[in-house]
Amino acid sequence: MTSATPLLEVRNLSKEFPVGSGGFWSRNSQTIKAVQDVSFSIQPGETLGLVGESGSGKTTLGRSIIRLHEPTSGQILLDGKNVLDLKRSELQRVRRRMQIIFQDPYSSLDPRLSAGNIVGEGLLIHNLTSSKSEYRERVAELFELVGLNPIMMNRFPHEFSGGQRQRIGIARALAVEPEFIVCDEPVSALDVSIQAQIINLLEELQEQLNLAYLFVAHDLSVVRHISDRIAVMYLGRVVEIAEGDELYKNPTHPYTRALMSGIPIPDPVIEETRDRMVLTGEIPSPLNPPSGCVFNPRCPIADDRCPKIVPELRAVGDDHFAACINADGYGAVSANS
Amino acid sequence: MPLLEVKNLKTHFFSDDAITKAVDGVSYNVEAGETVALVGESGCGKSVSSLSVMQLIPQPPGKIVDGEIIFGGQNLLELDREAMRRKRGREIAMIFQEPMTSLNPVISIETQLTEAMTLQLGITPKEAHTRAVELLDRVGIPEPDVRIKQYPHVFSGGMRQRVMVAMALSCEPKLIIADEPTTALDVTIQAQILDLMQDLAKERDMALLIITHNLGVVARYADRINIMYAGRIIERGTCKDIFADPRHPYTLGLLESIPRLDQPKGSKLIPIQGQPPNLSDLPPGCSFQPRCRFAQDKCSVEYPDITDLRNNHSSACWEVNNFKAIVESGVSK
Amino acid sequence: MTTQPPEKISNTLVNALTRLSLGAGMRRSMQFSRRYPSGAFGLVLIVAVIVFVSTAGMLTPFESHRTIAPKAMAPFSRDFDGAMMWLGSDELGRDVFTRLQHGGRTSLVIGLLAPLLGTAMGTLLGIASAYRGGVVDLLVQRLVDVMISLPGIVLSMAVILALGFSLWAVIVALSINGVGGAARVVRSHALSQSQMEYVDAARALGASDWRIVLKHLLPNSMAVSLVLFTVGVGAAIVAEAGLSFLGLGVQPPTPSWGNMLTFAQNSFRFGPHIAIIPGLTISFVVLAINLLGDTLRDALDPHLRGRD
Amino acid sequence: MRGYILRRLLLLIPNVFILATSIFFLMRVVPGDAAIALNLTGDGTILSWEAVEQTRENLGLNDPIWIQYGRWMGNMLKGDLGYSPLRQLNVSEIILAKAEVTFLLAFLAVIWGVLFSIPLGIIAALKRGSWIDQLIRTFSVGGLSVPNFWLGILILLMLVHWFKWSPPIFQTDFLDDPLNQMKRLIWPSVAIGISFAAIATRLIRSTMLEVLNQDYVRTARAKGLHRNRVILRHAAPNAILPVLTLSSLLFAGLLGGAVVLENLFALPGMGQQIVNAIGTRDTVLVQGIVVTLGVLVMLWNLVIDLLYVVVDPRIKLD
Repeated sequence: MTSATPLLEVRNLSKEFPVGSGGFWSRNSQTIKAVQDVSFSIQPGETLGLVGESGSGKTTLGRSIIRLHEPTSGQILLDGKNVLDLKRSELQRVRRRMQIIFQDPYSSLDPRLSAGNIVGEGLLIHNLTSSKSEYRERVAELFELVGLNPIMMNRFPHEFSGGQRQRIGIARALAVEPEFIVCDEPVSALDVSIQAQIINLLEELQEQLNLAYLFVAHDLSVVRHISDRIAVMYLGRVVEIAEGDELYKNPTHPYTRALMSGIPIPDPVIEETRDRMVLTGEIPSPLNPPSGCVFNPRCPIADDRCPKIVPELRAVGDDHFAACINADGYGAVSANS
Repeated sequence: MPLLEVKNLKTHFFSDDAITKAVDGVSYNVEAGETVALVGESGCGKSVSSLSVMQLIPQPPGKIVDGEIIFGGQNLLELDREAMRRKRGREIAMIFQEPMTSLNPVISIETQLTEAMTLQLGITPKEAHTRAVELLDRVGIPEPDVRIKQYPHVFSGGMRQRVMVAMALSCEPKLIIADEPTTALDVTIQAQILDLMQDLAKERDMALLIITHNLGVVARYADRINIMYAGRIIERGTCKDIFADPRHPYTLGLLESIPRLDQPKGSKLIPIQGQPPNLSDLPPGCSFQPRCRFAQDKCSVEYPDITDLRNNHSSACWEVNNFKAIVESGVSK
Repeated sequence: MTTQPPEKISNTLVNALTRLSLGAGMRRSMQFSRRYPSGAFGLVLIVAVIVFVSTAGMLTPFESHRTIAPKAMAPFSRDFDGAMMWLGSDELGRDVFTRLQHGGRTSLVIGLLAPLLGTAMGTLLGIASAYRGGVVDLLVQRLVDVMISLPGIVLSMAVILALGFSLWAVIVALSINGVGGAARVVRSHALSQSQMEYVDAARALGASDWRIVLKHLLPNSMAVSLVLFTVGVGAAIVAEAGLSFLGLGVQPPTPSWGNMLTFAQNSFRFGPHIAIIPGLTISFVVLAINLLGDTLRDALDPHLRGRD
Repeated sequence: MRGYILRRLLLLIPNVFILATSIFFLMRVVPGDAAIALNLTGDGTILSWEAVEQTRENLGLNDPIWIQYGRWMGNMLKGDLGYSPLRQLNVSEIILAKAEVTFLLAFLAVIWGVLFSIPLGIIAALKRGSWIDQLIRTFSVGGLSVPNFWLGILILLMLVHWFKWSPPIFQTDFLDDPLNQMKRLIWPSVAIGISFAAIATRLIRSTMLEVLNQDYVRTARAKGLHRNRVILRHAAPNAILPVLTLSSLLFAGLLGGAVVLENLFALPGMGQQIVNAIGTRDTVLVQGIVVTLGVLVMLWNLVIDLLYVVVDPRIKLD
């Protein structure tokens, strides 16, 4: 990939969750392999989009990176240093550099704290301000930064609308001056007309503060709008990763193609002429994923090798990787059918 | 004569402190066999207006205070309770948003699927069973004769929505109202369900009224569109007209503010400022006026009537006729 | 002079009067009582009871444990000296009204202290169990399982037997009743809270475990604990009465509402008022507390709000 | 299913163990012991300290506490709850003879509670806001506030004093003469059950209101089903289910009610026994009764969980 050391590099990250009570006498303890062997990197100021349907592991991946979940194996390198090796005190310092914005504007704000105290919590934890007045000033600045009136500092979360709450969540993350933010479906709980406000805000902040984003979402249209590069996840694995335009123009993995074709474009003229590819079947349970390529039971171009081989991500174009053994021959196969 | 004609419908919700005008003078119609969309953001009254057709709004606090709902030449609001009950499911069926909660968890799929058929069509349970298995097969549920015995919790969201589609079809209604039928589903499953519904509607010559906030879904599946804002329809027309030539600032705002798959990174989104109004405390004049880029003095005084342009394309904006000119001149508040 | 519609004038008048005569605090309590009439009713009853027990010794010339009249005199009869006994005399010829006032003090002290102790212990156990998880959780859970599998009154009996029959023994015994239930409820509440994204956000900011527990989980569990406490007050008053009724609670000569009922089972031999008056008092007080508790739950628990 | 029951029974072992251990050591704190009680003269003075010491030695009360503990726990594994020197009977025998009444009282209380609460709760929800609803809600708040033993006293007062009713003499087994037994148990169990009925009524009313707002009820109405079918077939079963959980949460409390009411109605159950045992410091009997009550509650909870498996298709074993 390009340029010098990336800001963040994820290497072979896996996360498994045990399922069931786990107590003694509970038989057949299983694990959900939520994230399996995922690698990618993010440059300073860059946005990597992470798209996938439910059960794809995209949220788990985002949370594992900032260590809200403890990854099962793999490495997370921040400026070349593995975050997973850090001691508790060192982790504290790294926490400042990586933050998260959540999907649900309701459960992500403590209902018993005022908006000002929510935003200021990071300042207190990391002793970033030296006096009460400086603290208030800084909180007011953060309010203005995300487009909220500082007068509203003393109000409580329930007095704000969904969009405003999302702004409070963004201000909270920005308080500790991070370089990298995991945006976990930040607009999917919002109304159509409010989504654009938050997307624009995120873009402006990125430019102003040179932030790097991992933008996790299920809506490929939103991801495409905001991301430089896009990774597509399916059942815990990254199946394709490429620069946004490249991915849109040359989707190589059959799942990526199906995902794109499933998203209608708000233009009836374009819709009339679009190629459609509707998948059959359901997304399998991550408890019991198919063998070999996880996509093979739903794949229109699967052959008898697919249930046996776990495909590696490999280059299929300029900075474009796909995990499909039939990726090269895809054009030919789909032309035949 | 249209299959369904809603005229000046007003459904209000009454509480101690306020009246919420969820639907406040809505008119639209659905012709036999066509697909019509009712589009709007959450809380704009689109669901209430469709539930009003079925008379399924919780009463109290809700009440249909005015208007007519003419279905097959009959005003549904004048029917007694028993007559209205016989219309439900038999002539108008409904599919809801949440497949996970729309099926009764303690009743088998078989019972839930056959009970309406035995009641509304007067067929024997055995016939109903046979038909139910056929229906499940038609909506794409594998091994229907086995799965019909199961309970909803073992079905995935997509499968449950297929069951809901089968249920809606079971009495061969003339109209199916689908209230956000795929919002809760994954993208690849969404496409399956919507395609299925469209195929079935064509196959059986049923009309489809889709309620959605997703303009993409509308562009792909609808013949005609009604756009709602704050309890009223603010623009309507054929799908192509609305997308190619929006004549209301709200419609334009929606189209400009949604990210599109076919647009590259960096393309500008123009958000609609502010937020949707509280339906129990609407602003004076046009409800959209406080958020409107082009609002004038007149807008905060009087609500504009919905005006026909051509080809049944109409809009409720004072500047319908020279809308384009205003947009181009870029007048903003 | 401009003319105004009459209702507008009267409204303005009423508003002005309210503002002048009632003041802000009063207005807020008016709002409260309009919104939660049953809660307000409960509150008024509770205040009345507190006034009633705190005037013990002031309203009557009698002492609570002295025989001053023949046994089981009906209400409104007179004692040996001709003084009026509003509620009559009991099975030993003592003034029922006076005993009701003094007994109320005992019952209310127990009714407040026992659940205070119990809820506090339960809350701490519950939060520790939810947040620490692992072995702590497993141990607390087992203990709670055992506690709530015993009838409270039987557990109290055993504890009182072990501690000796004193007022404090009764309070401790009754406080233990509430621990198991409170621990379980607070644990599940704290568990659901700790899965909320705001806790994740605090962790992502680098907040310590202590900070999360003290600043986030505890404040968010207080509402639950408060409701548990109110429920506990009613339960403790009833449980004290039950224990005393069996002769295992507050020991004579100290009066309590419960031990006033000890001989009530034979009261059909004497007079029904000996059984009816203390029982009715207990029922009313518990009713008042339950009404207030319900209101608190409605007001504090957003999930139940609007459902009545 | 059988494996599941077995596993659940195994899971009871640690709970019973903790319960038995706690109560054993709690009872060691009790001042005074059976040896003193056995050597009292008629006027309450101690016969002689030598005799007390001799009795202690005979009863094994002088052994180290761990030996006593080990002995008691060991016996319990064999189903033997110890020996009551005061009564000169095995505790297990006493309990076996007395458990039936206590359990039946609590069980009947559940039955009355369920029978009352289902119709009342459903009607209150359907007629929400009406005077019927108000009446039912008043009943449920009131029923919660009236202590069960006082209710028992009132019932006794009315029956005996005003209606000249006399309870049938209790001397038969339930199976021998269920009718006689029922006559004896009906009033005390009603007094115990009122509080359960009150809580269950509230629960059913609120779940019913919730269920009526559920999507699946709307689906049922959208199909054009009759109102009665919507309510009885689609809504009510979902609203009634939580009462099962309630009965397992409150069963211990109902047993507690039985313990008190037995004393009021002079019924020979474990309640009478424990009050007597406490009066005479018969700690072995207290231990035995406490453990038995705990086990009864745990078994009841198991039964309720199994019942859930039968009535709620969502619940699978494991």
